[in-house]
Amino acid sequence: MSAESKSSKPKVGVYICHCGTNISHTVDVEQVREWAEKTLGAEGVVIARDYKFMCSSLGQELIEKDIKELGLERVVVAACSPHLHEMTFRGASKRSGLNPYLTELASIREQVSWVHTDKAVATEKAKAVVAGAVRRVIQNEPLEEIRVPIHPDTLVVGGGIAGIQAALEIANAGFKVYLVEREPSIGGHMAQFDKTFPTLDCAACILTPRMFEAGNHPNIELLTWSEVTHVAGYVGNFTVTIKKKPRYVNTDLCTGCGICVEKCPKKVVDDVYEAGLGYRKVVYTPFAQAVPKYPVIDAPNCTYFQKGTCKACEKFCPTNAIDFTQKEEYVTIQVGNIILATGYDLFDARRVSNYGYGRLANVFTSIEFERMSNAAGPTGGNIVLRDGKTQPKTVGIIHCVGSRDKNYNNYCSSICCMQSLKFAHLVRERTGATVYEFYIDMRTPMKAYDEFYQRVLEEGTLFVRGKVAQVTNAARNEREEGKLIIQVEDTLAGKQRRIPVDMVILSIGMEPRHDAKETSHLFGVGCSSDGWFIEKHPKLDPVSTMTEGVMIAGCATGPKDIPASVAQGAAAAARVLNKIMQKEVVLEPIKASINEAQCSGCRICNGLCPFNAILFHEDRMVSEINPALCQGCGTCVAACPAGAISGTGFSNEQILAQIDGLLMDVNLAV
Amino acid sequence: MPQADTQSFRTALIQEEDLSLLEEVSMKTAGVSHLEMCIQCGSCGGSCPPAEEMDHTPRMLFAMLRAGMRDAVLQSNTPWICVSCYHCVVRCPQNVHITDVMYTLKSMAIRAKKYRDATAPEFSETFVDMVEKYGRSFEFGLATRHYLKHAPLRLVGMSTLGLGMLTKGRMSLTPKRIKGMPQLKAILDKAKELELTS
Amino acid sequence: MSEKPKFAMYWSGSCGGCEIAVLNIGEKILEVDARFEVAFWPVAVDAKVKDVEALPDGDILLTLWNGSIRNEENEHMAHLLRRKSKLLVAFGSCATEGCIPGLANLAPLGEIFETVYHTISTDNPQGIHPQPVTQVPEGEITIPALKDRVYTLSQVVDVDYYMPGCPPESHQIAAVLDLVFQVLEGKAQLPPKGSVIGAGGSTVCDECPRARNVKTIKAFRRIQEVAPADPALCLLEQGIPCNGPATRSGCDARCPRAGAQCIGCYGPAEGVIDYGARLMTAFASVIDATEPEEIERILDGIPDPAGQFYRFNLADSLFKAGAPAFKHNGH
Amino acid sequence: MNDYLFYPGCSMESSAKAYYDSLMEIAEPLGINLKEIEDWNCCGATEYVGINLIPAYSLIARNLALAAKMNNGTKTVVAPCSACYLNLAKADYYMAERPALGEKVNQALEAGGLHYVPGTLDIRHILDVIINDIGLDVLKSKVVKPLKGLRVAPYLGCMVPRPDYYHRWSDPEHPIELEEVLKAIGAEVVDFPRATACCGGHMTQIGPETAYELIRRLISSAEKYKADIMVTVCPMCQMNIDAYQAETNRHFGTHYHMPIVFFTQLIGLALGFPPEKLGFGTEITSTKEALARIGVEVPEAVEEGAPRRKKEEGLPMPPRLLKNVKGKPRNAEEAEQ
Amino acid sequence: MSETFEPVIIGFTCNWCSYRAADLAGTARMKYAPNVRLIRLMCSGRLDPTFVMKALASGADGVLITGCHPGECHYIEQNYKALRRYLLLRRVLKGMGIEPERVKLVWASAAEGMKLAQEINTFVEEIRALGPLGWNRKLAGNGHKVEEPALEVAA
Repeated sequence: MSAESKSSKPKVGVYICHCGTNISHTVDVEQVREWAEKTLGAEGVVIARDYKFMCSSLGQELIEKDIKELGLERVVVAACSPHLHEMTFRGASKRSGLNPYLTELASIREQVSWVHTDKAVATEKAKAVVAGAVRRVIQNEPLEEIRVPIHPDTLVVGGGIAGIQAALEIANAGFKVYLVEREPSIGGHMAQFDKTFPTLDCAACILTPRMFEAGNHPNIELLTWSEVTHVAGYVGNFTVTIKKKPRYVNTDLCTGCGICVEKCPKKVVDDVYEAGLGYRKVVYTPFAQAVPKYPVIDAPNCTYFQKGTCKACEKFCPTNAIDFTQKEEYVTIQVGNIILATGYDLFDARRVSNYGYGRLANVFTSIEFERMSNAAGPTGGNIVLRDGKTQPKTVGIIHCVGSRDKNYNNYCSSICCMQSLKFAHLVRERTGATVYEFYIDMRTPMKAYDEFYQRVLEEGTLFVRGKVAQVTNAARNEREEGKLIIQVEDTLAGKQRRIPVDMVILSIGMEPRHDAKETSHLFGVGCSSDGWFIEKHPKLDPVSTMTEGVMIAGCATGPKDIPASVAQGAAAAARVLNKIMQKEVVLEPIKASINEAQCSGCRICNGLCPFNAILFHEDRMVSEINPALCQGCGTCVAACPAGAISGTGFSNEQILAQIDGLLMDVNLAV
Repeated sequence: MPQADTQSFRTALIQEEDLSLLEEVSMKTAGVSHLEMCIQCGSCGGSCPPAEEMDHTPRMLFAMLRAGMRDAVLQSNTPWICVSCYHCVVRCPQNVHITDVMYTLKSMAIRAKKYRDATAPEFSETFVDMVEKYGRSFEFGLATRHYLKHAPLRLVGMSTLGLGMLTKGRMSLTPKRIKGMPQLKAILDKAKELELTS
Repeated sequence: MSEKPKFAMYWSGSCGGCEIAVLNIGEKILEVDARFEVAFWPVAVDAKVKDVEALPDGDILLTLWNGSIRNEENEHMAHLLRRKSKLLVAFGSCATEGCIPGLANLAPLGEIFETVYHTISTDNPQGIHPQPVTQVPEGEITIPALKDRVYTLSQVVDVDYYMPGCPPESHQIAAVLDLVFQVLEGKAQLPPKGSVIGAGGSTVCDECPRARNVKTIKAFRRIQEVAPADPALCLLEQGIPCNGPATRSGCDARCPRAGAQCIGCYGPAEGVIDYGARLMTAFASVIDATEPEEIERILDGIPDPAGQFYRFNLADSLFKAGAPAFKHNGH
Repeated sequence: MNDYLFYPGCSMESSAKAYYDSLMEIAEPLGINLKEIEDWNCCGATEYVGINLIPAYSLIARNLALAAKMNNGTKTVVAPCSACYLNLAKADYYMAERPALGEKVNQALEAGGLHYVPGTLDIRHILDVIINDIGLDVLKSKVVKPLKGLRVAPYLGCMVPRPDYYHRWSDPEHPIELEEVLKAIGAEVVDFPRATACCGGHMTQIGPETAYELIRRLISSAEKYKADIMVTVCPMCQMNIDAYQAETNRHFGTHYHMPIVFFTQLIGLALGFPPEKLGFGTEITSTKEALARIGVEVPEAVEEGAPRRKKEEGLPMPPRLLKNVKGKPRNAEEAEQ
Repeated sequence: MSETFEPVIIGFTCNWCSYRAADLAGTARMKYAPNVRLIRLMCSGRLDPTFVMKALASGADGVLITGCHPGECHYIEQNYKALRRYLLLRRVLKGMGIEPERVKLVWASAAEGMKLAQEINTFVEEIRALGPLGWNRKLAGNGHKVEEPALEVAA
């Protein structure tokens, strides 16, 4: 008592590709063709042809001609992977008036001729694959592409260089952008840096104009000190809720004069912008060129919020902009596309206890050094030891801290080599100290990078190839007394060395944001086990995600340097712009739908959709699928106990028929 | 040490490369050695407290394993200098079970009779003899037998210490023997048999 | 000598509950008598097989067949009644999907005989072991040999309609008879051949009054372990493996209403190929765990998976039987 | 009372008697009930593995099998000796990681009518038990004579915190456990950078020069940090530093005098047991002078290492990381098929 | 074909990872056993136990289910559903006296062509070791005598 497949037998055409000799050298194409015509005749195959290159225009014309003349209702092309030419042959069918979704591509190259050697066996498998495709295509339904209108506004999450770049590209094209940043100012990590490799131009000098432009752009609405809390909808029509944390400063009145900061009596360590190396007031702007210029009050540390007294800032504010009564508020916006440029966190160097960071005073992290070497930083650009005055005479820079290490992060953080070379240069330039670089492999692949390596070599930096074993203060002799000793195997000299230095800089790697998983769920993008966001295709589609309308850029997808991040920001923007210009998006019609009559409202499916496409109607006690939200994974189809959910493109009928086809030979044997 | 080095490389040049060596060592090592994963970073050689005494740093030894320099590797004193401090193991970025590989190399050197200095191997063997005889280690027997063989002079210097240990009841003149010796013997015999077949 | 259309009902491999269910329709049974000539109904009237054989083919209008095809006699009768009837209805779970007798397909025949005739629970002093053919002084006596496994009616003969349920609900039987009467009066059309009659198109949840929410299951428990189960809340949400979600509606959710989980006697919903598959995929999908160990721990709450998912449907499932049933098959 | 299976190890009956005696004394008050594994055998130290793999692991596994058979309601084995602890833990771990090895070892065990399923037992070091099962609070509560003024260098050595297969220790190189125990009994713990450095192990026997240098590094830095006494958890460490100190001095022409005792001996003192019951006096390098100091005020020591955050001048330091989760769970393909 | 039993295996692949892994194995010309015939689904979450049973009941000797690694599903978390169904399905198969090892779940990312090829080879060998399932022949009941069981017990 099962309704397996329809009885009607539509006319099927089968086309087998030689792919030059790629297929024909291991598959007897002619034999398959003959077999298809004979054996599959009963299945409805009215014509079977083979051709050198089916994908060539001539090959395609062959199909188009048959569709018109023989009135084919289904087409099977046995050639390469559908990921390569599905579109091509669907196009051919379309041109000759056959619904493109009535054409199936059977992969007998990637799955047969290229991976098997025995011709007889390969030919048999090819037959099975073709039989499967034929049985399946008979069950195919004509489908129409789904078109969704695109809202022209865009949300960019993350105000680092990648996010700023993306926002500017779109804004300059004349479309509205909401730029959300959770810190009080945009700028991201780049704003913390002093110089940028390999050109050594000052980060602030090149970043500040961009920040300013973004801050004052008529098409960009800045939402700093804010976080996205909820995302609903789908490509072209997202509804996003954003939490604006209280600044306790009325931005309408504030002029950014900075008197409040000046008068605030309380100083705390600045763990964010100064990377814990410096202090800031409790009411503060992270740095001088901050955009927007308005300060924020750090409530948890504010004396007024703790004890109810002080209010110094309020007293001295010339425009009465201080407002302790502010509460967090939620704004809801409509956007058509989203760009995630949420950036990275830095590896916690304390975890590598043998390098002594946090225990040995004069071990610094790369980000600490960036601040130290920054003229606007805590030491005014002076490179000094933890005591704040002494200049180091010898400095050791250690690469790959927390990277390329199965104990921490397995991947290469890609920027550390160049960053370390930059440090070596700065140290020599500013202190004339002897500098050692400890590296496993020197990785300087991009434009002008290796030249920079050459330059640093030339400057006399001493390179030691070896992963440092430990940094210790346990001296073995007078020479080591009072120094930090870097113990390492010089793998090129083949001996263990103990090198006493005054200062150690750990080139710490990049890590996914600590809350990357939550973010990925919030926006419905994939997240690798490391925690980096997953591209739709690592090579060919690096700024798109599996969720239509959500793009990714910058270090959120993995370690990158500034040029790469900027490029990705621009690329993501281009993607968004092309969607906006299309006015509407076309979605693959692979969707699930529920047959209300058969749905008993058991709600098994309700929790299964990560894209929240399934809603439940309490009144009618049935579930329904929002086709625009549905991504077509088919999980609900497979889960419905009543068989009430069906999926287009990959229906039960199609798959069961394909199974039958693939096993045809087995059953003929019985 | 450089002397030993050139020495070993020369021998390596003469004999042809034995590319099965790396895998052999890996297979003979307890646990999953990850030996093939070594990226030659040197964190082991850097970590090693007695590295100065070694003919080759562990890293270099692994490179030689890859190069199939069987004799050179088995003649190296490196495994015998290893103090089993596990610094290299916890620091290795590739989770190579370095200390265990050293044990493997020792046993291979013993079986192939390639070691240069017999002190260490014979100390181990003496120790094991005691254990196989009594089921417990027997420090007095071990020390005396060992010193008599390898450092008679040192024995004299040590006698005060030995005496001290004895008088303070920290060393006993008679070995302790476990009840289950036959059982232990049966187990070890079977184990040795398996060792050969494996 | 009457022009009344002929009616038949037959009882093969089953418990007989279906016969009772028919009688449960009350006075409507009189209408059956009034409208039909009962040609053959061993439980109700005395008629012999030879009488049926004597009838011209297709002479019986309506035959309700209850019971599975367990032995050669069942098969023989199925073919006979098929030939003699215009409409052959697979009546009840045994006929439609094998039902409890179908569970015999989990074991090899030999084992079944062992259990029935030679285990401690059996009083069989002479160790009698029935044979298809037995020689006795009086001559040779035969009993119908068992088939290799239990078949559903439609697996041996062509079936016009299917009426699920163990047994079919009396009100559904009445409704079906009413339909037949109306057809006889030309007031109604017969449903298309092969349809399921006397049942709904959806599943039990459709008729179940219990409140339900998005499901996340942390543990499966037998109903007796949940004391007391919330009377107003979906049983599955309480971790009780209720087969309702996958079971065809029509019984008016009798068991869930009575506080017991549905065990699935009405079989799969419309168009479903394998009842058990639907049910297990539904259960598995809503398990609230991602770690294999954790999932396994939760699944331990279903001690007898095959029984849980194929209690009624085994003989009609894709596998039709468990591997042991084929053991003696030379495979 | 917490019940444990006890694997003393050979040295506890000889060179480390002091360890054994003191442990036995403090076990009762701390509520540690140790049931010795019947007829246990030597773990093979670091010697047997260097000769024969399967026999070495079979030798260890016999103890595991015996322990698993014992029934005093616990599956936790406690070993005080570092090498024993590591060998037992390692065998248990590798037998699982490398099923081929586990199988062979069990084949060997069968010959003795034994069998061991890796993972059955929980193998732990006595320090781990005292700090995590008993707890510092209980320990503190039992202290009657805090070791105020005694400057101790906590010396954990190698094989307890490393390789740490089960991530039990706060850090493989700079763990805080021993330090905390010593603080709990009122001792003054010096910032000892070589807390987990190597004592030379068996090199004292087979390559004394190598060992002397390692011993020198330890005692010299202990002295540099003005420690009155070193405290260890390992018989081998104690033996090397205590018994070979004289030789080391002779070798380098130095005059170090750095006594070393077992942490259980100091706990014993703090719990009010008389020194003689705790095995004091059996050490070669006398502890008289050091112990005489207990209760005597010691001058403020030099602040080594980091200035803390509070200090306004200079640059701030990051806070110290307490529990270091080193290593990621090994994934399937790493385990051998 | 030859004396050695050549199992027929149906493989289900996820459009985003394992199917691409198969493509990669192809483009890299990696050679693997020809016994597996692949079906492309959008996601392992689409896998309905019905498909597996259908394949086994229709003559396949084993079924290979493949999907993205946990945490890397292109539909975020649907492969976990596949995992749960797979674990339950195996229990049901066991209950029916069918070796659960005939169904295997393997994670393979789009980059793991080599891994997929190896897994296929391993699985083919595992199934070869288990021998034919031949359910289609069982159902066809060919060569089966009805009285046989009764006799065999009597004897």
